[in-house]
Amino acid sequence: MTRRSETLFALAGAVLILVLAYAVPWLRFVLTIALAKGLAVLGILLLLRAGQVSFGHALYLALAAYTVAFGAVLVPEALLLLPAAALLAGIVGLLIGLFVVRYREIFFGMLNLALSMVFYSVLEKFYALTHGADGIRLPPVTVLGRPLAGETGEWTVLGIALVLALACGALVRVALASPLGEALAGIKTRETRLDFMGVSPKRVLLAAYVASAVMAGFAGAIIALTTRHVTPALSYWTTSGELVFIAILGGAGSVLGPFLGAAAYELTRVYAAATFANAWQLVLGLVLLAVIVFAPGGIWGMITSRRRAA
Amino acid sequence: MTALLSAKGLRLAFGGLKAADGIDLDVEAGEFLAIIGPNGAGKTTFINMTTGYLKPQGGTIAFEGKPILGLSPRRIVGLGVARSFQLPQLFTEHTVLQNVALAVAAREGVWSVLTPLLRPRFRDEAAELIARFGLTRITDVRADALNEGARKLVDIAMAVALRPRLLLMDEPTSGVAAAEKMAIVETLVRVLREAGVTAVFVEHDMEVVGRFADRVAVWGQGRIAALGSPSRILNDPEVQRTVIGIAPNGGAHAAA
Amino acid sequence: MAGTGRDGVVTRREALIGAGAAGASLLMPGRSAWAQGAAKPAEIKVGIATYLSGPASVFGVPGRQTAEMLFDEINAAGGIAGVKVRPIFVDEGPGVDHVVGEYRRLVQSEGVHLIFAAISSADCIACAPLSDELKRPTLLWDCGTQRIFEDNRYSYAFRTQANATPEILAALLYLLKVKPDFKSIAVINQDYAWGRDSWDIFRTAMNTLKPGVKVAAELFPRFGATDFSTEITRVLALRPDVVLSTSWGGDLDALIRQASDRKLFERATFVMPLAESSLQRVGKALPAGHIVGARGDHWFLHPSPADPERLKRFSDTYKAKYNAWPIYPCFHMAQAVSAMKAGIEKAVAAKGGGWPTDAELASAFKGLEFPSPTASVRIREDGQGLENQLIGTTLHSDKYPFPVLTDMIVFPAESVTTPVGQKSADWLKTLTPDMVAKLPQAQAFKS
Amino acid sequence: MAWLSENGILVGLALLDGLSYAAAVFMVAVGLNLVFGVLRVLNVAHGSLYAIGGYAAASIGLFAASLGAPPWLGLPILLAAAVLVGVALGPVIERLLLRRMQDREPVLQLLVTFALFMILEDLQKLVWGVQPVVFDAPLKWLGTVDVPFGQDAIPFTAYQLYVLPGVALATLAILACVLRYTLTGRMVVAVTVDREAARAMGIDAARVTMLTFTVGAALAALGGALAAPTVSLVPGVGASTIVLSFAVVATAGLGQIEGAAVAALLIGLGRSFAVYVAPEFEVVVPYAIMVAVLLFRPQGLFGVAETRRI
Repeated sequence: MTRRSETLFALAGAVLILVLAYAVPWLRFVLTIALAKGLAVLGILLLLRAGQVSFGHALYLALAAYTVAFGAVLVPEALLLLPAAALLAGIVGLLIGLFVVRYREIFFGMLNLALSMVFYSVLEKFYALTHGADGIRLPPVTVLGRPLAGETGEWTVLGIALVLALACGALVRVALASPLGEALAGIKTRETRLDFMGVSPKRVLLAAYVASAVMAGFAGAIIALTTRHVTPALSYWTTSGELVFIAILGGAGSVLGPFLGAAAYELTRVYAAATFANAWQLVLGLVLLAVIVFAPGGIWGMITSRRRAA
Repeated sequence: MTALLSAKGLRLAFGGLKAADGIDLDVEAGEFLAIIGPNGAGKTTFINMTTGYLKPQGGTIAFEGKPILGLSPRRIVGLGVARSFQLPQLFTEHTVLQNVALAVAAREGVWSVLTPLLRPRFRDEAAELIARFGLTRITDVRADALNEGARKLVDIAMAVALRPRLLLMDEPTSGVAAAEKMAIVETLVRVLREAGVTAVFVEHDMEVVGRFADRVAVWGQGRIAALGSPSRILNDPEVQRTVIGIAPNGGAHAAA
Repeated sequence: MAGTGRDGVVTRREALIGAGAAGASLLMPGRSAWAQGAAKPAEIKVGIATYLSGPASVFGVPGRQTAEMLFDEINAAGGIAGVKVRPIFVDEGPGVDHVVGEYRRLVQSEGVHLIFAAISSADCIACAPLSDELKRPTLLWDCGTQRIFEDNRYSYAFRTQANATPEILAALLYLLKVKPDFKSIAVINQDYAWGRDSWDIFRTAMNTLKPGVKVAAELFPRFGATDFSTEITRVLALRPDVVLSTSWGGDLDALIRQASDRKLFERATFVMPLAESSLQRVGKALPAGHIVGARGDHWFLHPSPADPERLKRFSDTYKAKYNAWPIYPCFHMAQAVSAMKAGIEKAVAAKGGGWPTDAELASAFKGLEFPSPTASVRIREDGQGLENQLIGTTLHSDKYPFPVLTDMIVFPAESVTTPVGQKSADWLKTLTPDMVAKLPQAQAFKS
Repeated sequence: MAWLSENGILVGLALLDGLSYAAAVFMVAVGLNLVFGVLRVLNVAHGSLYAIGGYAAASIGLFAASLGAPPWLGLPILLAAAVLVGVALGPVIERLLLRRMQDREPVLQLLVTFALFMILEDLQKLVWGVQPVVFDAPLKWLGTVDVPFGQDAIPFTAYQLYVLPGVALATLAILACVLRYTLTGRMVVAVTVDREAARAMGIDAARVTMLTFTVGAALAALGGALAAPTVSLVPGVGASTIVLSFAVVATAGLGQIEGAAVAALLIGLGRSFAVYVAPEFEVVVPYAIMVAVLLFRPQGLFGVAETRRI
């Protein structure tokens, strides 16, 4: 698919989100969460390009969400909290990245999982500070000095999420076609060759890893601003699994995939939960299975193959 | 004048097998040096040690007078030593153009994220290089769809794109159809001569060796058994018995 | 989700149609809060957040079953103020962000009139502010944390049961009464907020009422742990007089069985404020003589119910329908349903038969007193419910294949609940030992 | 001195607990590792098989007991139930799902098992409900053993002290012997080491895969069945088991049977000492051990470093 049609598709999607959010008020919340998760999955997509799967990116999600929750006590300004949370996620991503980029495949995935589970335990352990599984409620937050609350607040967060999604999507789109992005894809197929071309695959992967941590950080901050309540469950391994699930559901072929996947995932879950409250997991599992077996390119793959056929 | 590449007393054993047992070799700037010998003699090991993939247990290697022993492959490439592979190492999900362009980009530094890999400068240089190797018609073919001969050439083109001063090639013509072989080697030599690249290549085809090598080194059990001009070496009865004997008609080498 | 076209691939059009059909029911606009008022609804829709997946579904599913049973009963009797009721269940299993989303959907799409939320304290803490934001009356039906009404004030959220403070304090008072001379205690709690919070309450009150008790070990095995042999070995070696565990569900079952297998019950008196919910499952693996609570005055063999017929009907119907005696989440659900009924009827009466707005309904819950299966519960002005607490000692009887309770004490709600405007942590430090002397008489098991 | 002697005995007690815990962990992890070696898929649904094995064993055991079966029959029933689950589910899952996915990307294969996990998790809930299930006849029948502790004696169940470690040791020994000395076992090893080469040598890789997966499934079920007498089976028991087994497998080195034993031992003993020394870190122990091992041995304890072929 050409760059132009992808751009058009993205803009059409953004308009659709706004229309839906206007027409169906309760969807504002769901769509904001979907956009946030899409942002985090965009980072997963970067790592998937290198053939690596992280089962621990919920760590950055939770880290940023807690940063917002704790930071809001000191500085209740969302436009400062958001970049601060993402920055912190990036810094921690750099430190952890220096360690994990030495590993590949299952070891890479498992180390990420282990570290996120350690963080989960820490959140539970420092219970006097974090209230453990009960989580903490965000204090009132402002945007440009105005309180972030009520319907205006919901629109504001949705708007921020949408702008971030478009910006990060465009940036990742450009970066993937750049030498660095193509070298990243080279890690998947022939990592050693990169070394023999004078390029350090570890550093290339580290760059992608830090970027993915930053995007997961944005996602976590938006989730915190939307749900207004953060719990350690954000860093549990199933949350990380969910991100990978969304990546495959949406399709790894385009930066639109994560957002399509996240929207489909959230809506399927809400719909399944509303229809089969005690078997929604089963429905999600069947959907995932069907996508993998019949449409390995994910939703994005379905759309493009249809276009090609037409 | 010092040699471009100078190896002294290289030793490396895998268990009981001595892959390098005191190798001394100087490669002069501008020459084409062929390495021949039976399988298991340690020819590829020499390339692997020179390019930093294997670390010798003893000895020294210097490139342009600077010791390179213990440096990573990445650092050695940075100094101007590139290599190609016996089994082509291509980015299988990329096209030929992207593969070569990525090598061009690697030379220039890959740390730009806002401009595409196939920016005009990289694309033109890669396309030109591909044309010189006579591969223009497969420019946009994905690397995993190529035949062995084409893969081999793309593999070498990627090494050449790094603009090395020394190029080490591991069996550049194995797998290439016999009918095309000479033409391809002609191209290769022309390209390398134009670029002023010194070359060391492992080769089993004595016709290729005879036609293109300035010097020939014969490997045997981790040592250099003989070293000299092609005419002298290829006519040496001992070499004929041990090396050429097991590579009849040049090319398809029997199992050792 | 969508039909499959040729080649087994979902075509775009089909996918869109499928998604559209699937989405249609969800895209229905919700009932807006202000447009509603005098008009009597066709039915009263109640959103109920409960655990339908994960370990806490051992409470969530009985809660759901009770709701279904009682909603049917109400409808069979003509509904509330002539209007039928319909429950809409949502699963707490996926976590807070899911529940918060579902809360909005229930209000803005389903247009529910009331919400029952939730079992998890985290979900309650997140939903209570939403109730004010979306102005929908919300009954907190089962969560334990005392923080909700001590840290904040809400106009639309009410709790139809007690909270952790009275539930744990009652167990401690009972222990002080029946085993006043214990010297040391060990705790084995689940490693999450409830396990930590409940130990904090217990320890604070214990240090006030009986200073100098030695805490032999504080063990917090992982939530969902299945193997407690290390913890049990340690406690066996330390020989404390009392072992406290506020664990529940599979964790508590496993702990009781493993402690029983290794004779720990013979060496120490166990205090288990939530064990009423495990009695029927662990059966006589749990020996006689240990202290058991039920998070309220719930027990299907309650010694002094206000309305014995009501309790018997509730317990027998549940038993006949689901083949088990009701456990505390069933009672908590019954209280929420009863509060809903009483609240709506009060609001309708206040309007002289007209239908109340959301705000009018919410204000009806303030100060509401409604019957529970065993007694009655009053909602204080801060929204907190005042519920009695029943604690007893296990006894093996031939009539039941599991331990029953004897020497039961029913603690009056006012005596064990933190007063309005005070924080539990502070209030517990003001307790005086004479409160143990003033406890009501224990009542024995009557077969 | 008195402190030392008393604590010396405590260490002994911790050893006993750690050993039985390690045995339980090993039973789950060994099957996972075996399957990983041959299929190169980290089977997330392994946890579900564990849960189903436990539930099935408990159901069959309780049913047999209701028919008046003597308590000594409990142990054989556990074994039989495990084999039944393995034979019933293993080949079906392998043939219907995993075989179709063989040539797909590893992440897709992993997600297929994740989808399966979600489906089985709900199915298990629909079949066995949410109330904890237990079958402790074998444990009761075997009784307790008093371990001296100073003047005191600490009762341990014979089941925990003898049966769990015994079965684990037997499993280890049988697996090691089969893999080393039988033709089938060697074929399994050959496929583990190099699938293509094994195929070239004429080994029926498809059959080996099916066989291995069935054995792996039976081992998972056996792990669950052995847990049924002590553990209360509840929804979610599979999920917490699988993360722990992942940690064991990564620590062990992929495909390494002996490695799984050593890693399980490390984690079991580590956990039980943590309960004595620093109970608040008990939860983090498996991950800490895994990170520490991978720091010094990137391929796991017994993993063979794969030389990148060039």
